[in-house]
Amino acid sequence: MISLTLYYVLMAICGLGSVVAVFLAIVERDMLKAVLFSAIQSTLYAFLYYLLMAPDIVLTYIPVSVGLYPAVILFLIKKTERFEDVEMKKGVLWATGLLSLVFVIATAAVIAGKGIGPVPPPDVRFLAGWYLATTFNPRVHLISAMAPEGVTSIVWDYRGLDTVFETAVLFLAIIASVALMRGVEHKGVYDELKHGMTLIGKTITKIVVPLIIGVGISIALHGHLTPGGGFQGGSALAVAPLLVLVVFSKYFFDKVKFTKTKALAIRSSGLLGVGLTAFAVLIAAIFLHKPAYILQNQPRVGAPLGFPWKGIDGVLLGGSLLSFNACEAMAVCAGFVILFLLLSIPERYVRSVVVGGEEHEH
Amino acid sequence: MDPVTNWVLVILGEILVSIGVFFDVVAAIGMLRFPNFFVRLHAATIGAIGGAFVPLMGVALIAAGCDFLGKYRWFIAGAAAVTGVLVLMLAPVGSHLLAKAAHESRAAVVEPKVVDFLEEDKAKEGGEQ
Amino acid sequence: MMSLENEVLLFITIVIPIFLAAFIMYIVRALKGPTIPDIVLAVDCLSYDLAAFLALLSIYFRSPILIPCAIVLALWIYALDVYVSKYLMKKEMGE
Amino acid sequence: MASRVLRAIPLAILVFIVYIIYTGSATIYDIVTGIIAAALSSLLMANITIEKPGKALNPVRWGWGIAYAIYYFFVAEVKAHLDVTKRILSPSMPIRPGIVRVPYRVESDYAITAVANSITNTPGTVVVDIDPQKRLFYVHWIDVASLEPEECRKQISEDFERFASRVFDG
Repeated sequence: MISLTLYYVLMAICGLGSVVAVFLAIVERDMLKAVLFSAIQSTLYAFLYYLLMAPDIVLTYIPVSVGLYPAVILFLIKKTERFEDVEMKKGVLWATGLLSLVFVIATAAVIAGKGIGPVPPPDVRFLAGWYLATTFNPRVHLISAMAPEGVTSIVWDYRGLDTVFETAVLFLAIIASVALMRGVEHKGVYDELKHGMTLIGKTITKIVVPLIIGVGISIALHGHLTPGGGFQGGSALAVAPLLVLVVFSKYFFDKVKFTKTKALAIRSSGLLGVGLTAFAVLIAAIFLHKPAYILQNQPRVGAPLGFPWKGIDGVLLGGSLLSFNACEAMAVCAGFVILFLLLSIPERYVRSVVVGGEEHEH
Repeated sequence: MDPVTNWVLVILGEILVSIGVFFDVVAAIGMLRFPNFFVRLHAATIGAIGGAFVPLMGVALIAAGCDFLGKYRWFIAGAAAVTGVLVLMLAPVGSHLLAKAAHESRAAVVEPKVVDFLEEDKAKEGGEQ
Repeated sequence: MMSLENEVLLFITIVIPIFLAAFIMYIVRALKGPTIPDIVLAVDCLSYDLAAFLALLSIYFRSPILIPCAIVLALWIYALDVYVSKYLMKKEMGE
Repeated sequence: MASRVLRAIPLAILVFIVYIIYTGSATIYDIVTGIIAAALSSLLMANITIEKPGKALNPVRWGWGIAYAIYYFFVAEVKAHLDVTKRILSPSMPIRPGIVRVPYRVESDYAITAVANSITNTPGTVVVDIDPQKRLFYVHWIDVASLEPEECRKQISEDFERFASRVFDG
């Protein structure tokens, strides 16, 4: 069968390419080159996930590892040193290369020899079967999420509680960075000639940014129907302000009066939305004197209330999933904007504020 | 839609994809053969326009004609077309910004060259200041 | 006469190895460098090539839901271009 | 505020079309969310993106835009692609690269960008830098045929400028 062979050839090429890229990234002294090698590895991995039919993972992986991760590292390298002081010894380098080669060959041999047994194990299959049977199934309405997109349903409905906590952790990290940079306010006057990139870059960014916002909202609001969802849509949305930040410069945000405080307000209202959606059915039930659960989406046994799952012309709404996705997209996008606004403050200025403050206390 | 329209769309799309694949290979060969970064930019342009925009439009046409995909085929067609248009708009800006940065920071040298007026004009401005 | 479905699938099967050849050549250029703009340019081409490839594969696998990956890839690779050129050009990333 | 809404209209139409095409379906849900997305993004960006809303809705300009696209895709691109392909595949690789000055005469930002992107998107020429004061593009040309700025303009960008000024200028 030609297609299966092709499939394996594609996966093998991606795997090999990414191993070489990772090796080069580790031994490279120039940090900028190392970042780029890791971007190559990420691109190949994204393709690998695509071949494994995991579009949700691709949609999360690309923004994080091709977009945000290199951006954060580049912002940080700019503030520190680009070249590593210590050069790796020739012997260590060869040993690393040889070891990774041996590892790749050994793993390939084990897999080719059916060394990892029957995959996937039977009980995982049962779980998958359960999710597939119940994620969208009007006949068993009392245990179904009523949305056709499996990943979003599992994340926000079947295991909603830990997702809420994960979201909280991500935003605590952002709160920590805001707290760390408290008092560091930098404003400048935007100068069209001096700041930012060339005229061509600026004009195209002007046109592309609204389109990106449209596409990002589409990904977020169709998260219960097609791959995507709150995080994916939010991180696609975050490209827009990031492009503006890099192409137009930070001072452009000062000119249009978009401040960190506004981003914080958007993020907080997104977070509040997630919280409210989690409690919405419960709050309604209290007023109607009926039993209900936290994070309830559809009616359950003994808890008759639930979100609507069908629109006017029969289109699926996914109940609380839609609201969760929209709010999470807002929160994720604004969170990234805050992070990059903080990172883009000139290093000299930050140092003068932070170090100066400490000296003052002593 | 009737089968004839489907066939026409699919054949048109396949022609575009074939052209795209041809230029993609040409661009890849160019990326390997050309001597320096600035000349490779031209190979990259072929890769982005001939090798990505044209086949994406072809995929959009093929998908629009593939009725075995069901109503979701418009999803493929639409997303492929939007991606193609975005590539058409973004790829040149990407190469322009990269070229400017490479020239300004001297990360890549313009060698071999017949002439470099940008370098000369910059040197002149530097002398005047 | 051949059915439409078989014809499309056959065509894609023939095209995929050619895409793959270009794909491998781009990877070689990306890993070889030598300068930083070269690597970025090769990653660019690799991703645009990949975007077209992903769109084609989503027809081949008959799963339309796989397609949004292509657009996200194209957008973020442009962002990578912009970051790197900003890094090379300016003193501060926010400037 | 009124001018902002007025400016937002063409942008909102554009975003809405892209939204619907990208989504690939047009149920009531898609149309409602599409209108919300279009309104949000266009109101946010209107003052930055659009200067004169009347210009964007002028059918004559759209006609010229379509003519530009036809000329560009079926004449300019084909010629340039075949030329560079020949250079790549021929064993001796006949290239004479260099950076030349190309003056431009179009006025608005969008026209300049359209011309620059057209130049970059045709293989064989890449805009390396732009000097808005001297009104010059610095173009990396794979086969430098002339060092005279006016002669370069005639060979590289004159046709693009003729269309771009009719679409975007005035």
